[in-house]
Amino acid sequence: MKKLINDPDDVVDEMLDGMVAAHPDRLRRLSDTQVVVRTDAPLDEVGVVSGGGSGHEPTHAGYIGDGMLDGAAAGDVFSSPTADEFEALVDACDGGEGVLAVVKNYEGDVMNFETAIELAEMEGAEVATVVVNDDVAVEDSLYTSGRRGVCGTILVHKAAGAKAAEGADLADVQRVGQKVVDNVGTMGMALTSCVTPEKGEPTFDLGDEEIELGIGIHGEPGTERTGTMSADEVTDELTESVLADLDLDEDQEVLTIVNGMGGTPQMELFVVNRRLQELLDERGLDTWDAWVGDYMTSLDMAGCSITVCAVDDELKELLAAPADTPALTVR
Amino acid sequence: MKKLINDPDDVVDEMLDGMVAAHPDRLRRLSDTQVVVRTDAPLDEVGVVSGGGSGHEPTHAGYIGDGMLDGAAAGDVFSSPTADEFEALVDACDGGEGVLAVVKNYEGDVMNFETAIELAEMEGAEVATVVVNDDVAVEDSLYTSGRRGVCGTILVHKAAGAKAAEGADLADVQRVGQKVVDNVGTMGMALTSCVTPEKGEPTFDLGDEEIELGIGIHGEPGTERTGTMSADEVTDELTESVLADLDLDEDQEVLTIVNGMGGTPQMELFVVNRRLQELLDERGLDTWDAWVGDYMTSLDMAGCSITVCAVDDELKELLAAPADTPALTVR
Amino acid sequence: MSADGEAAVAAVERVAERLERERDYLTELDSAIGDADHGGNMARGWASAAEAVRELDDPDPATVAKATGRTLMSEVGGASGPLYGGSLVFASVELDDGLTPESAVAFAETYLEKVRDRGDASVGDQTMVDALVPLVHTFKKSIEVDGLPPVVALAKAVDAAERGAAFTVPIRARKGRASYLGWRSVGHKDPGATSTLFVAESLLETARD
Amino acid sequence: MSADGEAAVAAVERVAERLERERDYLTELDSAIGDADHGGNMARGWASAAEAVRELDDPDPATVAKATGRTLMSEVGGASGPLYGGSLVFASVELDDGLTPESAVAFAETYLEKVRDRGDASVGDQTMVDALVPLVHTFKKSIEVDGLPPVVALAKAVDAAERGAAFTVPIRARKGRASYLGWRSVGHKDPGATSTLFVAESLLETARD
Ligand SMILES: Nc1ncnc2c1ncn2[C@@H]1O[C@H](COP(=O)(O)OP(=O)(O)O)[C@@H](O)[C@H]1O
Ligand SMILES: Nc1ncnc2c1ncn2[C@@H]1O[C@H](COP(=O)(O)OP(=O)(O)O)[C@@H](O)[C@H]1O
Ligand SMILES: [Mg+2]
Ligand SMILES: [Mg+2]
Ligand SMILES: [Mg+2]
Ligand SMILES: [Mg+2]
Repeated sequence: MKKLINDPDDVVDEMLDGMVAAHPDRLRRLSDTQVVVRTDAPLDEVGVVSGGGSGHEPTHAGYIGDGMLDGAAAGDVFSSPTADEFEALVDACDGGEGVLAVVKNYEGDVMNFETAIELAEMEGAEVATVVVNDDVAVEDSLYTSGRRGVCGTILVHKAAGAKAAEGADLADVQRVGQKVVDNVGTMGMALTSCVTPEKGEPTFDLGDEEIELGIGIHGEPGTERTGTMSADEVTDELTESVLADLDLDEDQEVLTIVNGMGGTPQMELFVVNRRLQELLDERGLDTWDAWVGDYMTSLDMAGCSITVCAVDDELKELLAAPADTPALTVR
Repeated sequence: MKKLINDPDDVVDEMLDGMVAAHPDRLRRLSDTQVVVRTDAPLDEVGVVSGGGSGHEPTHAGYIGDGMLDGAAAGDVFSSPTADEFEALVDACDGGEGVLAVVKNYEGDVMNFETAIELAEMEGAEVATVVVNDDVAVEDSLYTSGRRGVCGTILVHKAAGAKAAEGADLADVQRVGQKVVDNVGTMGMALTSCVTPEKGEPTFDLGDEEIELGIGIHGEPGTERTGTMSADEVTDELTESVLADLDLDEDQEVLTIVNGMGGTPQMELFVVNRRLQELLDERGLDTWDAWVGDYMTSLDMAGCSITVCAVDDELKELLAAPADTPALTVR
Repeated sequence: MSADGEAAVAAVERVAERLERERDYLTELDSAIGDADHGGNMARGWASAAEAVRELDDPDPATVAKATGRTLMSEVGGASGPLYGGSLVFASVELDDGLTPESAVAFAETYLEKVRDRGDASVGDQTMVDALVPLVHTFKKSIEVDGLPPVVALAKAVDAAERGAAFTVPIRARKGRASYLGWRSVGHKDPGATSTLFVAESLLETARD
Repeated sequence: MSADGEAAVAAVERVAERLERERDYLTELDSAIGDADHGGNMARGWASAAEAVRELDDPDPATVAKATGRTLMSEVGGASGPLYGGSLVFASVELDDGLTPESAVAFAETYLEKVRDRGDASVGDQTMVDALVPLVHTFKKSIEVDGLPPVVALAKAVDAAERGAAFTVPIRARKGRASYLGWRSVGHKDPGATSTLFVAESLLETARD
């Protein structure tokens, strides 16, 4: 499979350098790490940090900037950063007011972040955590390691970052992050497999007449493999799954995201958004804001995910607050 | 080839509805057309409009908003809008101060826009044109229909839109648009062919070990088919072609764009940007700003283009001026 | 409806059917050196034109030509829309006083002139002009010099257009998207010249009926 | 360098070689039910560990185990990094007073306990725990109850781990990425259980030398 890369072993390193080269006034890479922080970190407010495997660009470092993240640790492609890297991240973003770590619910991420937090706390840092688990495709029960964190994570970054920018304390920043987690659901699908730089071949085989529903963002197989469907049918499937999970009251205001997996052109995402908004309307829900784009990708996978987040006045204020990051600007 | 679409015949129509549904407060679709304008068009200033075939999203309608375009006409996939549509667009964006039409140099676009302008002028409108032809892959001579307009178009939208927002007159808005055209060059390449909804198969065959240099944004074959190369080698090829064309003085300040063709993940674009910045540095050029992302795509084609634009104080001011559009926000 | 008007409507329908059949072939030609849409552009445009002319009451050849041109202009984006459509609208006035061998020649000449004006292409640039010039020249000479009956003249013109379309293969494009390819355009048949030939063939079939 | 220290370094090197050879296979297993990186994670991590332990002056088994664990922790992201690495660091203290049959058992038990603590998995959850539990239990029983020589005990333990890895195939995952699959995880061999078996086999080969 052809890719614009040099050596697969260098891809994360070179990508991070390329990101910093695009935003030298905003981003700084901690030397000898895969951690990127804002140039002026730490600020005099609660630090908000995130991280995880690479291959989900613009997640994570694309969301560093005013009103969102202070820094992010990048693991290798689809692999959680190590505890060392998370620790360096927390340390660089701790201005004395404490740090909120936004962690996606994967055992690797959670275990490495936990280890890092223990280490940082031994050094006197105050760290709180929000674990994002918005993927409704996965059963959240004793029989799984819990739901995965996927595209809803962006909204956690946004809300927590906005709260921190207001000068709120750590507990309050954590509270709003958790509020997003409690009100958001996502479900994804794939038309094609992603291809990791390391493997150079599709992670899974999907026939020309097949699609995968409930796909994860690491090429983990989904919940169901079915025949191809129209965009409207796909949208209906994903949306119904998310709404069944959220169980919203009529007239509830929501923010929606139609997220591209990396290989799907915007044209198709807008076709999906058209049906999504029609469907929410039929269901008596009230779209307060609708985002369409590549927010949480899976390398070059073709496909999309749909996120619905119920919003109240507080979340609306935080999600609409100014943000100035490479990948998301709100003004 | 699998796509998130319904009927290929409806894809542009549904996409436009989906875009408007994502931005109902900003975008309005003229009924019975494929023309999208800002909700509050026409403004009391020079209107800046653009348009062309669909399949290049976020181009064109994604750049409608404060500080950029007032409206855009969408043709079918890769086909210029008709003269009728262009005329409706000019009409809707004419607030009495005249309209600048940004046209990419394709015979279809130029001929249809020209016809529309003749018709609009018969109705008393004042219309000026800037024809963008930044693609250095094409020989600009009597032996071709001239160079194609590609990713540099975004910078024309930005500069002209900013100038119009300042309240400048039509001649001045046209002048700055033309100034961008005179100072910008782009060259693209493809790892894979795009697949049009209509055809459902790759427009051209590219072997597993082949890439196409100098590709157009409609899947038009490029200037050269070669074996696969590393990201650094590709970057060197594209950049050298652009720089040879621009012939800049040492220490010239430039804005660069690493543009994704639609199917290439951001990770790879950043890898390319890393080498691009290194190369410009070696050449003694001074990067004033570096953009990385999907600005002018070709459906799901994998590949990228590199744009370099020489900037002076005036262009810097215009390119850094505030803009608030679905696809580009500057603050 | 006048017999000529009826024939004109039938001709447009015949063109539409033919181009629908040739859709994939034309798109294939356009894939090689363009953007893979000429088949769709033509099939869609002419199908709409057939619909439009069917709805005219009491059409005459001029009205049919004008309506066809207008529809192509507003249905077909791309280079072929204004070239085919705009030229037809303009040339249609030559038929205002009815269809005669002389008015047919004038129609053909005006159409050619308009295509050249708008597209600025000459013979040998690997465009539809390469089919049109031999078509129009042969038609005019067959009528005006050789005094042949119009159907025979048209048959000769179609042969000429066929050679014109074939002539696009070994030459380098200077206009249209194919020109971007430089020397790589050599060896490819021009889609617009080919569709022009198909249109002419359909007109001939109608004339023979 | 002590003979035991030398053997410990050789063991890490052997593991690294083996996991490099099994890289594609482990990644294939992880493709089916995870994210296709376990082979790379293990090969890369253990290669770095081999490098790190080679650079120790005068190593003993405890230092080698600790350095290996630290390297895995900082080189391998993902679930296997803290599970393999953190548990090794913690278990290494059991070897502080040297490598004896008793301290080897204590080391194995502590390692298992730490994996369970951190990952919260039980036998039957389709994880590395399914290979580890039979491995450690058999090793302990062979030494403490049957009084077998360590190499023989380890050979029995490897057989047990092999059955444990095979046992992951017919069951449903409850932990790790495979758990996302629900019932679709049934029928797949767990990558971590498989790599655990490979590590144990390499230790046995070293012990036999
Ligand atoms: N400048 C021109 N003059 C004459 N014919 C042209 C010109 N440019 C393009 N053409 C014709 O148009 C054809 C392509 O039409 P089409 O594919 O429908 O439009 P587009 O090139 O915009 O996609 C070419 O094959 C050629 O015959
Ligand atoms: N909670 C857990 N407890 C025990 N082992 C686990 C747990 N989660 C994952 N594993 C093991 O880790 C292996 C996967 O490792 P690896 O692929 O390197 O990490 P990741 O799953 O983060 O990509 C699984 O095959 C399983 O054996
Ligand atoms: Mg992993
Ligand atoms: Mg076209
Ligand atoms: Mg074409
Ligand atoms: Mg894995």
